Amino acid sequence: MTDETEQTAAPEEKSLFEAPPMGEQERMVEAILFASAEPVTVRELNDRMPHGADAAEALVHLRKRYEGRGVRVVKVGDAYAIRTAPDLGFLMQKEQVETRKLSRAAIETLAIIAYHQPVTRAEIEEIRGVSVSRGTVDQLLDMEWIRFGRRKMTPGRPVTFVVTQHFLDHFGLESARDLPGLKELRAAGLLDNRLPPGALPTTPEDEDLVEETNEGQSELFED
Amino acid sequence: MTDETEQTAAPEEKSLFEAPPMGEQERMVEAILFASAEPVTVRELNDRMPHGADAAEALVHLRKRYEGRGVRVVKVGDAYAIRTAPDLGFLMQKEQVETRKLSRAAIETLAIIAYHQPVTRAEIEEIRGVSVSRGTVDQLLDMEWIRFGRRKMTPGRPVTFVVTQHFLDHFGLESARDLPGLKELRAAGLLDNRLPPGALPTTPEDEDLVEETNEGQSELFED
Amino acid sequence: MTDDFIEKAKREAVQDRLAAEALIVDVDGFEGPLDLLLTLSRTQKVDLRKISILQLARQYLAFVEKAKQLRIELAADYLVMAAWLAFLKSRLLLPPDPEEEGPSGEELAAHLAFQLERLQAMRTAAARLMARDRMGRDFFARGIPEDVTKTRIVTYSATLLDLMQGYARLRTKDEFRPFVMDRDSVFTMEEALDRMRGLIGFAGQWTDLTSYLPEGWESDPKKRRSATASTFAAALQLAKEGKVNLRQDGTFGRIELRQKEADHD
Repeated sequence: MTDETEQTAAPEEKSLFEAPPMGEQERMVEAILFASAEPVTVRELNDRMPHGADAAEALVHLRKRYEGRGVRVVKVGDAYAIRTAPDLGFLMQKEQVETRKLSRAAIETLAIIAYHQPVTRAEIEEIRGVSVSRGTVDQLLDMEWIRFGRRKMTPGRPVTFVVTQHFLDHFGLESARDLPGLKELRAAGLLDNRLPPGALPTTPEDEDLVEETNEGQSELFED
Repeated sequence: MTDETEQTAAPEEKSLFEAPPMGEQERMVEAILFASAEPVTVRELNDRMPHGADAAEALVHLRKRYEGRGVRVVKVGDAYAIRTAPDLGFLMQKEQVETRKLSRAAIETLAIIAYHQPVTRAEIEEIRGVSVSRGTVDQLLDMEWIRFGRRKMTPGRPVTFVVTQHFLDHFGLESARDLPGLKELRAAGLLDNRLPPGALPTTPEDEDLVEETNEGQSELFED
Repeated sequence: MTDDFIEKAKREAVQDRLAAEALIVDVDGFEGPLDLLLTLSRTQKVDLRKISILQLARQYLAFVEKAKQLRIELAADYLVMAAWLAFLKSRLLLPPDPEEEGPSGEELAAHLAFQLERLQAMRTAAARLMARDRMGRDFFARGIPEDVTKTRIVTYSATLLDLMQGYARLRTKDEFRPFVMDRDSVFTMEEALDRMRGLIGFAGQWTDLTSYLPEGWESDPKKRRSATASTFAAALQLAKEGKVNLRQDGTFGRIELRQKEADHD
């Protein structure tokens, strides 16, 4: 993606119709990211910068500039934000926010959603072996760590859950692909949607379910 | 106080008891200023940084580092904060364009001005049968669809209104003369009631546009 | 040495018993039967992939048995799991019956092992996730965000059609009085009064009020209703003015009207 950007940037820079020099663009991206507590998408950056600016390229420069500094440019989903370097957290006692203590059920449910997304409530229950209480899901929704995803194309068209950009931001993840141990779990087949043997002969719906899950995952995890 | 700090900092750095290297101190100041919800004093910085650190000196380095960048370290009272560079303030504004339908009063007023220009407020009121609110005229002036024309050579020398080039551009008209007359409006099905013959002009009073001292107008309004 | 061994065995038995009781006391703390199974499986001290499901089933059933002895109420799903494990146990112990349909005991056991491994994997993943550097604890967002000031630019739009219709509306309003409702079938009191005043001079005799309805208003029910109401109101008005007398021979009877002067005749 970076290569692409650079390739397209070069001719654009030549035509240099209105776009400010790259150094200026970098300053602009810097100012916008500093000003915002929330991650800002490349699209939004381009929208706010003068016509012809290439926020993606400016970001590459800016990220490099902040390497090893007290704050860094981090990628959150398809957006960017400036965050303090994690090794300096000890200086920030004053800023530390008391995060709500999450129940074990909530933490497990969150992990299942993150690793299996998009995932239905029934699938969460199947994995945990207990019913998911409404409060647990509500709490995660309330914290904006999960949101509703697309409905599954299975009978009843159940809603699915996926994690949010806020979740990625909170846990310092560039994308859901960067979840710790994701590859190993997938390689071990532990993220497969394996149905109980013989419980039901594999009906077309079930095949759909499996396919859907894979699709959803590939969308989320494979660029 | 700064002097004092510097004086004590030197020997302390030599003793290299705990104080981190200046580069590290700069990172710390950077992170604290970034994350803090309020400007931070030097004293507070020192309190939060490891023993032996010299926030004042670190600040000098940091301020220099941000010179010419998209954000700068500024002094606010006796405290410090990171702020957007003043020349980039325009990036912190987002323009939201909202399109609204012009009110009926405004449309009618505009129509009268277009068909009868140059026209006085009293004349507009006579045609509309209601008084014209200041806001309506201001809005049309503000939109640059109408402007003041020459004063009428009648008692009181009232100001007149005419439509602008901008108006013509917006409505795709070459001139106000191109506005369809009532006959044409009826032919186009825009008027469905019968019209008493001769009661109304069939074309806009466009001659007036050229000649401001006009008979057509007096005929229309002064009877 | 033998004594030691026995001592040790005793001690372990006691420990096991205590552990089992602790499990039972904690039963509320378990997140369902699968969680309990996972906890029990740890006592086997082997990799989850090498777990003996048969042994696990025995442990679970023993646990449920113990709970019964202690008269602890177990939630239904624990009992369902117990029943299923009892079935699984028999499947695993008995030689496979070729007649029997459905999955083999091994298949069922393998799936249970998979479920346990998956749950364990999710727990580990959850722990790793929560142990990450987290925003608001280890790293921080901007403390003084500079809000983007949103300047709202309102543009008003109007089409040429709006303009022309607006003008047409104005220039023709004298003719069609757009705010007057459709009065095709309304005979106003003023109209009735006008009409009555003209006719009253001829009302020397008692005449039925309905005969005063204007021509063309008698048949259409809507028109008739309106004309009757206004004519009646006009008659009352005329009576008030002392111009006519009215009479009615009974409730809902005919209303008759006569010119007042006729009285004196």
